[in-house]
Order: sequence, then C-alpha cells, then structure tokens
Amino acid sequence: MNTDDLQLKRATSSALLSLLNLTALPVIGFIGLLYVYSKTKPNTIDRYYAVVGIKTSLLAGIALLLVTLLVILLGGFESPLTWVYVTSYFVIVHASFILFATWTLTRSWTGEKLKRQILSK
Amino acid sequence: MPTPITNIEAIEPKLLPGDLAIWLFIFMELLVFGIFFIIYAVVRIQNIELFNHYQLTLNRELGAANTLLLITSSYFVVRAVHAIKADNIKNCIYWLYGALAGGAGFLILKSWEYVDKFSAGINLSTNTFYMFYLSLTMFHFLHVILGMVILFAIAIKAKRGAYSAQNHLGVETGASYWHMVDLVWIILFPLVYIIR
Amino acid sequence: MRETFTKGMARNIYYGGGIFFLLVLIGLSVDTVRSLPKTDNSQNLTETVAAGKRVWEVNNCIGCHSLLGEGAYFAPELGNVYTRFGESTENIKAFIKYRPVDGIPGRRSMPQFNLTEEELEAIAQFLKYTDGIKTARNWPPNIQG
Amino acid sequence: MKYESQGIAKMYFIAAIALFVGQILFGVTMGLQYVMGDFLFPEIPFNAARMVHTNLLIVWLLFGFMGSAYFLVPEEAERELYAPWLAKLMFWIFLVAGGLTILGYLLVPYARLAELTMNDLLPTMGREFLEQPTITKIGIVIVALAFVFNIGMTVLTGRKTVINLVLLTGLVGLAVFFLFSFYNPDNLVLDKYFWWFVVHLWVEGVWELIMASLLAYVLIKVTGVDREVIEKWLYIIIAMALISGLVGMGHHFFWIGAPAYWQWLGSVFSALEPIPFFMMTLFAFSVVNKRRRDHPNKAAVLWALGTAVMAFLGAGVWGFLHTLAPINYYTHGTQITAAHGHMAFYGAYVMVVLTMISYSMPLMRGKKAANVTAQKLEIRSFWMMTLSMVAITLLLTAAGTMQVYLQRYSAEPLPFMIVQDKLAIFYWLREVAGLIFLSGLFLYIYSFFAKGKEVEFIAEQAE
Repeated sequence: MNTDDLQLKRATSSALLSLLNLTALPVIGFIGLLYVYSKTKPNTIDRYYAVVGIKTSLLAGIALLLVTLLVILLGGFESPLTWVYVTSYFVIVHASFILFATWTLTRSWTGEKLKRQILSK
Repeated sequence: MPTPITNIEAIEPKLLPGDLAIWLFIFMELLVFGIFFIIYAVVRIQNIELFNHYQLTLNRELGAANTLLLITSSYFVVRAVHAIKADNIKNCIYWLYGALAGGAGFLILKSWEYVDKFSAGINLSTNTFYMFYLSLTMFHFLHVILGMVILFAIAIKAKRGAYSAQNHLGVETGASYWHMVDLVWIILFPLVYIIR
Repeated sequence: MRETFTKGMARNIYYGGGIFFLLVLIGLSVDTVRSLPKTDNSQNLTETVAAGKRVWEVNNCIGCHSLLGEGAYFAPELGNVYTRFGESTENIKAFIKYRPVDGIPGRRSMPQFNLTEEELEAIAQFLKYTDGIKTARNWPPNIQG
Repeated sequence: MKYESQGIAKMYFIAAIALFVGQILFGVTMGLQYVMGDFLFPEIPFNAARMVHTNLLIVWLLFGFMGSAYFLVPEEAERELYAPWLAKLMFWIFLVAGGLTILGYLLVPYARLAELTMNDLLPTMGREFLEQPTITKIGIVIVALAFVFNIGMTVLTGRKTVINLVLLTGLVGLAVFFLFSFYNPDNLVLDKYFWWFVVHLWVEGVWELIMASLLAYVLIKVTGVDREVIEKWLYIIIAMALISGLVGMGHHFFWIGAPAYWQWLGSVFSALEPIPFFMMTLFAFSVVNKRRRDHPNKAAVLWALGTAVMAFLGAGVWGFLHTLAPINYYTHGTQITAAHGHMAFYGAYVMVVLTMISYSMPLMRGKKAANVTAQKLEIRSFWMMTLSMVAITLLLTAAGTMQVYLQRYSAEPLPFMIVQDKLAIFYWLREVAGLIFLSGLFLYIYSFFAKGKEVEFIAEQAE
C-alpha cells in the first residue's frame, strides 16, 4: 500500500472510530482514536480526521455525560421534570453527534476535508 | 502451500477472503448472536439454580459429537478452498460434499435431540432455560441449513465450471459463511451445555 | 481492480436473508398460535364477549382509548378497567350509560353512544374478558393503566 | 420526462397533497381537542377526527407511492406504462372511494356507518388504522391489484432494473399483507397478533423497500452517481430492513398475551432496526459527497437528504428509545409512542413522497427544475415543516416522559386524566408547532404557483 492509501485508510478509521465511540463501543472507540492519532504526522489528512474524531468525542463526552449528570444532580433524581429534560436533551444531542460523525465518515471516504457546499449555489 | 506468482491474489493486497458484502452480513449475524449470548449470560446469573438444574437434562455427548462434526466439515471447506486455488475443481467438489455430509450429520443428531425433548413435552414456553436452549440452538440449526444450501449451490456452480484458481471468490465467500456457522456453535455449545 | 463487493452477493443476501427470516417468523407464529390458549383467556370467550368485541369495534372505542396499550392515547387504558372499576361490570355499564350528550364544558368527555342494555352487558363482559388475558409481567404496570 | 404515460403521476400527486392538507387540518383539530376537550364536541368527537387524520395519511401516502411508481417505473423500464387508462380509472375509483369513506366517518356515527356498509357480513371495522368499512377494504384490494398488475406488466416487459424490481417487491408485499386486515377473530390476542401483520409489515417492512427504492432513484437522478454503486447500497439496506424488521415485529408482542420469548426476540431484533435507517443516511450522505453534478433542482436534493436524516431520527432513534422490553414496559401506549409515530411517518414516508414530488413535478410541467423563487419558497417550507415536526416530537417526548413518571413509575401513580391535565403545557406548545407545520404546508403548496427567474443551466460537469 502506498502512503496515500494508508493515510486514507487511517482517516476513515478515525471517522469510523469516532462514530463507534458514540454508538456501540464507547471509550474503546476513543482509545482506538488515540492510537490512530499516535500514528499520524502533522498536516496530513489522517491527522486532520483523528483530531476531528478526538474533538467530537471529547465534546460529546462533556455534552452528553457531564451535562446530563449535572442536570440530574441539580434537578434531583425524584423530579419528573428532570427526566423530561434529560430524555429530550440526551436523545436530540446524541442523535446530532451521531449525524455529525456520519457526515464526517462519508467525507473521510472522499479523502478531503470536512467543508463542502451541500447544495449548489 | 506454494503460491503461483501468476495468481492475482498474490499481488493485490487482501484484507478479507470472500465478498465484502458477506462480511457485512456475517458481522450482523455475529452481532445478533453476540447480543443473545450476553442476554443468556445475564439471565443465567439471575436464575443460576434453574439453569444449572435443567442444563443437566441436555445430552452433552450428542453436543460434543456435533462439535466434532462441524469442526471437521469446516476443515473440509478449507480444503475445498485450497483445491480450487490449485485449480482442482474435482477435489473442490468432493471436499464440499464432505462438508455437506458433516452438516447433514449435525442436522440428524440435532433433530434426534429435539425429538427427544419434544416428546418429553418440552417447548419454548416450558421455562426460561428451555426457552433459551431451544431458541438459540434452533436459530443456529436454521443457520446450518442455510449454510448447507449455500455450500450446495457452490458445489453445483463449481461442477458447471464457474470457479477456477483465478476466480474463486464465490467459494471463499461460502466458506467464510460456513466458518461463521461453525464458530457460533463452538461458542454456543459450551455456553448452553457445559459452563456451570 | 478485483471486485470485492459484488452486487450479486448483495442481492443474494437480500433474498436469502429475507426468506430466512420470513420462515423464522412463520415458525414462531405457529408456535405462538399454538401456545396462546395458555394466556389468551379463551376459556372465558363466550358469545356475549364476542358480541362485546363487535360493540367495541363498531363504536370505534380504539379511536380514543388504548386496549393493552394499543390505540389512541386520548383516553384511559381499558385493558385493566375491570380491575380499576372494582371488578364490577355494573360500574362499567353505568359509566358508559350516563355520559352527558353534550359533553363537559372545557373538558374531554366520552360521547353518549346510546347503547342498548344488551350491548352494555356485552361490552362490559368483553372488557372483563380482556382484563383476564395473562399479559407478560402482568402489564399494565399498575391499576392506573 | 421521457415517456408520456409518466405524466399520470401528476394527478396522483395533486390528490396526495390535497389529502395531506386534510390530514394536517384534522391533526391540528385533534391537537386542540387535547387541551380543549369540548372543542367541536359532539359534532366531531376525537375518535372521528383521529380516524380521518390517520386514514387520510395512509390514503395520501398510497396515492404518493402510486404516483411515484407511475413516474419512475416507465422511465426505468424504458417503455410506456402497460395500461395508462387503467391507471387513470383506478385513480378516480380510489379517490371517490376514499372520499366517500372519509365523509362517512364525519357525517354519520361510526356505528351507523358499520350498519350501512353491512359490517356484520364480514366484520373488519373498528381496529386502529383499519377502520375502513369492509367494502372500502375490498375496494383497496381491487385498486392495489390493478395497480400492481399495471406496474408489474410494465416492469416485466421492459428493462428490469434493481430499483424497479425492489419497488415491485415492496408493492406486491403491500398488497399481500393488507389481506390480513380481513382476518378478525373474536379472540382479542389472536386479533392483535395478526393485526400487526398488516401494520408492522407495512411500515417496518415492505414500505421500507418502497422508500429505499424511491430514494435510490432520486439520488441517481440528482447526483449522477454510478447506478452500480447505488444498487449495491439499495440491496444491503433492504436486506438489513428485512433481517431486522421481520422478527423485530416481536416488539409489538410484548404485552398482548403472546409467549414470553417475544420479549427477547423482539428486543434484540428491533434493536437492530435502526441499522437500515442509519445505512440510508450513510448512503445519502455518501452519494451526495460523490456527486458528479450539481443538479439545478436544489429542493429535491434537500428533500432527499432530509428524508434520510429524518427517517433515521424518527424511525431509528425514536424507535430505539422505547423498543427494549424493560423500557417499553413503562412507555407502551403513552405519548412516547405518539412522538415516535409522528416523526417516523413524517421522516420516512411523508418526506420520501415529497422528495419524489419535488423531483418529478417540474419535469412533468416541462422544466428541469422549478424557478429560483419557487425553490427558495419550497426550501423554506421544508424547514418550517421539518423543524416544527422536530418540535412536535420533542414536546410529545417530554409529555410522554412526564406521563410515564407520574402514571406508571412513581410510588403513587396518578390516574390517567389527572396526568393529562398536568401535561397541558406540552400539548399547547405542540399545537403551536402544529400550526407552524400547517403554514409550512400552505407555503409548500404556494411554491408551486410562485413565479420567478428560471434556473440557469450549468452544463453537466464531469468530476
């Protein structure tokens, strides 16, 4: 495999791992991401996607776990409103992260960076 | 195994044998079985005595014999893949028939076991253990049938000369599926029949 | 390049997987139908209950209520209404019978269906029979449905 | 538009949109009845409004599917429709039968309608979504058979593409599984069990095949991505839909008196049901990324992407939310189900029909894409409808969570009606979102008549 293929492969694995970290394999996916990151060099497409993946995972961790936990602690375990808030919040934020990671994955398949005009001008 | 240099496979990088689509499918299958095994383990811990008690009613000798049958047939399938890679269509077909015979033996032994259980009035709703025992093994049983259908289809296609050393993707694909069926049983057998 | 993901294989998985799981579903359905008598309370399925089911249907009760959790969620669950109404078919009948024709100002109200005595008895018996169905974990979770 | 008979789709689509408006009007009425219980009582009681709401949905989606098939199949099969006159005839039969049935729901009490249509001969009425009089059901079967025959003959005597064949399988399945609606035993458990053979095997089975093939067709057209690639995706997606969906039906058998093993089978397989929807999202994103041209019909591209995303959210995420038996024990038959139902139907089936309409309507009106102003308005209506549907779903989820807690989970469960009063605020907000949805729909219709600058054609660019 030449370097470009290898880079592309690492880029897609990063995107895939960040998606898995959000869904089936939390934490394990993140460890995988760190491993892929350690293999990459600066200013390459695989480094770019590894960083995107790590940032997404960290942000998701804060937004989903920390915020949810705080809401439960502040709102109280026995209050129905806490659960109303937590359920709606968690589902919509989690789904948004998954959708973002999915978009990232399909972008990484093309070997380009994230930004792209979806609808023509 | 001597690999002829002319073989395209030797030049192209290859991650998985067989068609990628079947691997998606195999992954899905393993996911389903995996989830069921985890659920089984959890429910077992919750009902440890019930499970231990009824586990003893299962026929372990038959189970062991079936394990041997499947492992042997898996080996035959490996031989079939090697045969086709060496362009030996005739041997490939023989090995596939051998694998089919192993599968058929499995089905016969398993049916015997089922008849024995059913005649004792056991069904899916008898108790939690039998529910798991029957649904897991029957689900696997159906997979063996499906795997045999696939192997048989490959054997017929091979007979018609559809495969060769250059073009053996179909054989590898079928073989991958059969190994999956075998693997699931190798996990299922100790899990349901033995571990206490 | 060597084809590693063929359309033919994807198609075979679709047909094979579809037929396989359809057969599994049929097999499970046969088993379910055969083992239903243990839970479906069919020993109490009298002529009156059957007539009650018709009354239930032709008045479109499912359009507001849920029955064993299925239906609309506008009005209370009726799978356990017999228990909730103190195990009395008379209470059920009285409730249906005395619904105000013009509703209750500002509130949800059940329409007045002008059922005959016979129909009232039938629907009450139907709800009693439904309450007797042995659902898993004795669903609904509590008396409020 | 390459074939003349494709134009038949237009009348189907117009009827579909008209009925869609009716559906939403009744939806808004019901939303108000949730908080003002005496609204229109006793003239249009809630049950009648709901029947109209759900039945119109089914009928207009069927119109949409049929219209889509009439547009798509001739082009894919590369021949005119087998019998265009039959398609036109069936349109009027279906429209009149559907219209009469809806009027029947509204003008006479339901019990009287049952009497008038001689329900006693073959009782099939009064079950959720299958409220149609038996005679209407027979009419639906006739229309469906004529339709499948027409489409089937076109496909079989023309070019057989994967999209055509998958669509045909879906449509045949739709017709076949509807036959279960004629089976109505006295035994309630049996009745419920086989009732799902219509409802579940439609919306979580064969309709997914229809949806995936329509989406694949539009994506081929607007992105110019290689057919071979799209067909592989299509096969894998529908394979996953059937593999997870068929036994996944078990999630409906948890609490109706069916054997206990359904708790396990239903939970495991239905937990996999988001996979096909997720793959649809992945598929849509991926082909839009790989697109070889920028299609002038931006609105259609947006609808296609929106379908993939919203179907995943509504059917996948909101389905998964309450599909596992231990959770469903508490959430079954609450507003959580209503939340899931709304977004799943909108995201998967409403949006895929609107995608087809968005793509094909300009073609049938002799243009490649609607004019700039019209597209702008259509895109605005997309966001209005989609975002208000997200709001409706979130508000119903919130209401459902509260309901589960107060009525099912807390140590001292409260009666249903008391809990409903406590949810009023969510229902009011839902009503507001519903009204925004309705305005979005009106804007959508207006966009067809808007005049403006025609889209400039950029020559199709190669990669």
